[in-house]
Amino acid sequence: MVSKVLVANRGEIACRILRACNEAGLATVAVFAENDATSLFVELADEAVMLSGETITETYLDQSQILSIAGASGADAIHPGFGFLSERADFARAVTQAGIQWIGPSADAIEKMGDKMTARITMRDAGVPVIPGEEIEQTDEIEALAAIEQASTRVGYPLLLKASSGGGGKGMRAVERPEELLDAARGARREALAAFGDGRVYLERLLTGSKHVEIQVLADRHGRTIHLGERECSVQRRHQKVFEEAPCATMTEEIRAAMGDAAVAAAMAVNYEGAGTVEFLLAPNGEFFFLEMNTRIQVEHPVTELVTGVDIVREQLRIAAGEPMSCGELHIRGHAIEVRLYAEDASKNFLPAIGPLAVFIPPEGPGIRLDTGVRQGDEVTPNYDPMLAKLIVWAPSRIEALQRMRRALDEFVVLGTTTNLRFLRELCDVPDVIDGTTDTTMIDRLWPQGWNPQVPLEIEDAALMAAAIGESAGLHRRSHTSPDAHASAGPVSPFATLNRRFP
Amino acid sequence: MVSKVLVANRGEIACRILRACNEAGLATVAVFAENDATSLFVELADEAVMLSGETITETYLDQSQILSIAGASGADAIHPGFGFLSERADFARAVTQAGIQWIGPSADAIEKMGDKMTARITMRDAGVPVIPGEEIEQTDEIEALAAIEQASTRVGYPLLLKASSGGGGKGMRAVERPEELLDAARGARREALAAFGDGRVYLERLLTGSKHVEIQVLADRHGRTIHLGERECSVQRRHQKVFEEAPCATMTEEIRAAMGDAAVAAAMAVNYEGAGTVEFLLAPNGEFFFLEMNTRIQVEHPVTELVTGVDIVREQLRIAAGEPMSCGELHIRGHAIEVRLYAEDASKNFLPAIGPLAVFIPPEGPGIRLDTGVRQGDEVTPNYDPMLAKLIVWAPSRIEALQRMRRALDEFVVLGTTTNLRFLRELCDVPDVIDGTTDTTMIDRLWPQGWNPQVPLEIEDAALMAAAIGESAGLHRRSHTSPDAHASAGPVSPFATLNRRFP
Amino acid sequence: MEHQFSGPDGPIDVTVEKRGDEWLLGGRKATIERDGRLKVHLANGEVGYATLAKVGDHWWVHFAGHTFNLERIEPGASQSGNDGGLTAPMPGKVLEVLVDVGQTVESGQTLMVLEAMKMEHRILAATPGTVTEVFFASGDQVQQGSVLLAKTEPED
Amino acid sequence: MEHQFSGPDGPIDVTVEKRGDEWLLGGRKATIERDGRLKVHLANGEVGYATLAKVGDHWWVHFAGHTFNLERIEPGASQSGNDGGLTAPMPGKVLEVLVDVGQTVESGQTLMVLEAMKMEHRILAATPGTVTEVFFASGDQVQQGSVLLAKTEPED
Repeated sequence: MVSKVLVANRGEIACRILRACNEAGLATVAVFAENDATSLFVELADEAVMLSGETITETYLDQSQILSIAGASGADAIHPGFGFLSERADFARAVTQAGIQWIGPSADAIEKMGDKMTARITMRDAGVPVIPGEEIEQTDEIEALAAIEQASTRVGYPLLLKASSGGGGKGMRAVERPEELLDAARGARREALAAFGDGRVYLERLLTGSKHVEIQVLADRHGRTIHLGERECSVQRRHQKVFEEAPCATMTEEIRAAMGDAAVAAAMAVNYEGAGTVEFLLAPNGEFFFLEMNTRIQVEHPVTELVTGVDIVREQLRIAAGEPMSCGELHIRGHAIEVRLYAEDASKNFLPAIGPLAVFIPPEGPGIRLDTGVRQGDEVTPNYDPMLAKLIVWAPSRIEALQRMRRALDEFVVLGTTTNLRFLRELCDVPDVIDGTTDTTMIDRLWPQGWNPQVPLEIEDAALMAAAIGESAGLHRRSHTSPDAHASAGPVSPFATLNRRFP
Repeated sequence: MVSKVLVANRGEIACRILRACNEAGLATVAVFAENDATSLFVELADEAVMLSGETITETYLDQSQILSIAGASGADAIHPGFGFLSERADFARAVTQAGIQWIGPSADAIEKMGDKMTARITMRDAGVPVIPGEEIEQTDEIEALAAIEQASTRVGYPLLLKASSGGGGKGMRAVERPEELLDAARGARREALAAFGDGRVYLERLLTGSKHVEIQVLADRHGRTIHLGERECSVQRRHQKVFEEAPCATMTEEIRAAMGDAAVAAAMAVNYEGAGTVEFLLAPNGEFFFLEMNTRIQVEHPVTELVTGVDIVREQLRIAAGEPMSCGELHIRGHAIEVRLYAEDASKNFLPAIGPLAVFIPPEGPGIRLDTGVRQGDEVTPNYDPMLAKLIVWAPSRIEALQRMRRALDEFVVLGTTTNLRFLRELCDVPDVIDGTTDTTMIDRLWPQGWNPQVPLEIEDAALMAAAIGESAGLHRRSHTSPDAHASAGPVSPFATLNRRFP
Repeated sequence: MEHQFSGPDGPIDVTVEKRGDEWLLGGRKATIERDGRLKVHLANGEVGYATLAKVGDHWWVHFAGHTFNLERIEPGASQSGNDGGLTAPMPGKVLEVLVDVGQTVESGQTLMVLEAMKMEHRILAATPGTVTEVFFASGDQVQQGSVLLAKTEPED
Repeated sequence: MEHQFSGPDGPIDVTVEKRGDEWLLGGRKATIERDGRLKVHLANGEVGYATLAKVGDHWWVHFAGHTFNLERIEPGASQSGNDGGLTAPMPGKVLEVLVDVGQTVESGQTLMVLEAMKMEHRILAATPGTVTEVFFASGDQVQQGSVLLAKTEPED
């Protein structure tokens, strides 16, 4: 039985989970750092307890503090969301040992999937295809380098070195030629050791032109492990997804069935419970290979919810309460696309931006879902991830979904903080996106010198005119939060070629 | 071919249509009365042309003015939305004769369905069950009354007198006993003559305890006429729907198939084209009877869109352009509920209210759709229908949809104008609504003395405290639109028993 | 700080106290959030957020899913404007104004005629007095609760 | 009315004219809507709505799906604050302030050290001068574009 859920997270995913709990009739507890005291998720919770401490480590990552708040508030379950403590096996174990229901898989499953080499071996044993490559178990530097050198001849070039404890591109090196191998290996090991306290790396053949395709799985305690079809998330910048969709435009029924079976086998191999995602590389020839498993809810889960009609977070709550899942057979309907709205300057290599959300007007109308943790008047600070919102559209077909996304992005107004809105809007017009032939290198391929907005001259001129009228007429819609002029000055103008005189 | 659509409507349905056109790549023209110059729908259109004139008759109902704007702007299609000119056969005919595509059925179909007696006869001939009753063709008062008296003995009591040109309850009388018949008939005829210039009435047996269930149909020029399942709209106040859902909670596959077939037969009997709705009364024993056909898009179309995955407005555009419908076989998934947010005082017999929308914050999160034509800062005036928005939720099951609707209504904040928000919220807790055993008399049955909100004392006290703090601290968030204090004073306090002193 | 709001059975007095950043009333306390919202701690320990807007003399408050419209009574203001029947009972249009500023009127005299919901409504003087202000002219739209005219009250 | 905004290649002068309720610039005209938005008629006959917000000296404008951040140059203001390199190149934290108000500095002298995106950035004086203001202290968070210090410019 679960009756009161502590959400050990913040921002949009905390809002998502708190609303799901509210709808399920469960009481909720939010925990928040002092700089989140006026954030939306704090308002949505029945109770909210402030975490003492300054840094993320002292607040959202402080396991014992969160556990003691759970105990004091009488929470009988903890939902970790994504990021933060969501994939910390030690936390899952401590929560369970405290007699509190962990909303996620067992600590054991998290551990097996968290160590990428163990995951590869487990998957291979379960008959799930992995990228051709070799694990290097040696921890001693000299022994490891020798083993890497030997393995490289069997794996072949180009190849990838990856940290076993890695993630997000850290401890990763692409190696084109044998003579680059040793330097790359030393660098990857050094970086991995520094970042994760574990220098172990493994080798994988480098597969170019592939798609990132992942399968959503759900498993309950009543013997049911199912998959909810795939998402394609090939469009990435700096190893971070920005544009996600379901289904994958080039998917066939055969590949979906095979990939789904592999994902279910992967989950069953670690006695998985709850919601998880098995990530694959899908090569142009239809071959696919296990990449890793995320043992938590994912940022892009809404696209699957929209095409399958399954409320994944609600199912997580059901499964954690020991109930059987409520969803029936897989039935994919229409097409869903998600874009991530980041506070960042896409024209400056996606540099994070901060500032007030002086105006924040999301688009409206049918087929649009917005998952966000912010509202007009909030301040974007450098303390956390710069994702402001996820804009998700659904339509009967992929072409209509893209049309809807264009319309929605055109309607979306965010002022006071630089965002990637225009970058997302232009993505919708990229031929590869229109054709569904995206792969993981698309952004680098399209904009090798970096992206810059294409702004028609007449639009620029109208904007300058508007600003001049605003100044003349005193239309000072200042933000609540930043009365102090110089403290809230945003980043500099995003456009590149302004050198005119009016009229 | 259609390339530029004039939307001859306003408010939320104009926004809905304009966005659909935009997504379909069609150029748009809005027409607006002067008091709508700053309304949202005007902003959403590519072009907007002001209608001269003061009253509704001089603006949104002025056929020749709208036709000449269509001509001048180069619009090659007109979408009438609902209300206004949407069921005027003469307008449909004039549009067609001007060489402009009418987005709707033929003038002939509108006429056949618009005259309720003709519709009854047409339906009976097509094998569609109609409510037992008799048409009275006589127009002369004395002859008509005599015919009514004779017919009444065959129809039986209680019975309903209805105007053949009627709608919205005008010219309608329930008759319980024979001695009331003649007075009621004279009254119904007089009212009908005054309202529609046509005194003809017909008799129907009065079926109590029935549900209002309607079937959405779509028909294209390629020989396909299909139905998209049913909506239940039994919950009505003053003959106006407030709570609509799909599917109907008590529907069986057999009744749906039979009702769907009847609706398709009804549409085919008048060579229907486009989107339409066939309304039925569904008796507790499973018998159903044709009520009328609405030859246009309906307010409550979104619930069908959410459960079937069909974008009905987009299909209207396709059909009008001569393309085949894009939707496949009927597949109903999950449950959708719509509530209509009205500017009205539910505790005063739903008296319309006006005022500024000083604060208008819709709910957010998964499974929520808001169709609206207003935004914060707008003014609600007595010029038009008081519907502010339609809040629609979807969830995998009916119980989850109701839970979501409760959560959404609790999050919705509207200040400055009295709305029926709380009434809608309490509807979600009514046992008949929870059980799905709603019928058309539910609101009158539940609240024979009128509805009043149930406000916990502690909540009332907190509100008074908040107002006092607001005044003390000078938190004057005044609306843009109403600097003038007495002009924007809203209706008086909705609560009934405040007579305390604090502290 | 003391404020008066009008209730159906007469004025309600509300006295809030401020200590530091906290406002107090009975067992409740409240703080003002950055965005102008009010965080209210109820006497039973529960927490909620109130959204406020002031429109004319009315405070609109949304709290815990309920919406309130609280008319504040200006200190020292005469109540006749509200209690003397000189407000519009519903939204509508002014058909006729039958009095001028400065005119002396009898109790029961018709001051103004409104059309609302397709019916005529007569605004009558509850007490004798002198008309001091007429806020609307024939043809104007009025909102429910709008004060239509002001007049002096009889001396006690 | 003339206003100056900073562009990447120097200031841009914009002169708008007002006639009645209409604002004019080139073939464009614009009117201010009730909600503070601007209705803009482009030279090509198309119409759009601009949403505006002023944050500090920056005008943010959303128009036709594009967002602009236009820094207004105060009439008569020295441009050194922006062009002299005394602004934060990205969001970050002040690690060290190496100068005081009134202090004379040489060209190239380090004035402040920032930490941003896990790297150190040194803010250098582009020209010799005297520090007239220091806006942040060690430990403060700064935003991209924030003016960090002000100093006098060399006389011509």
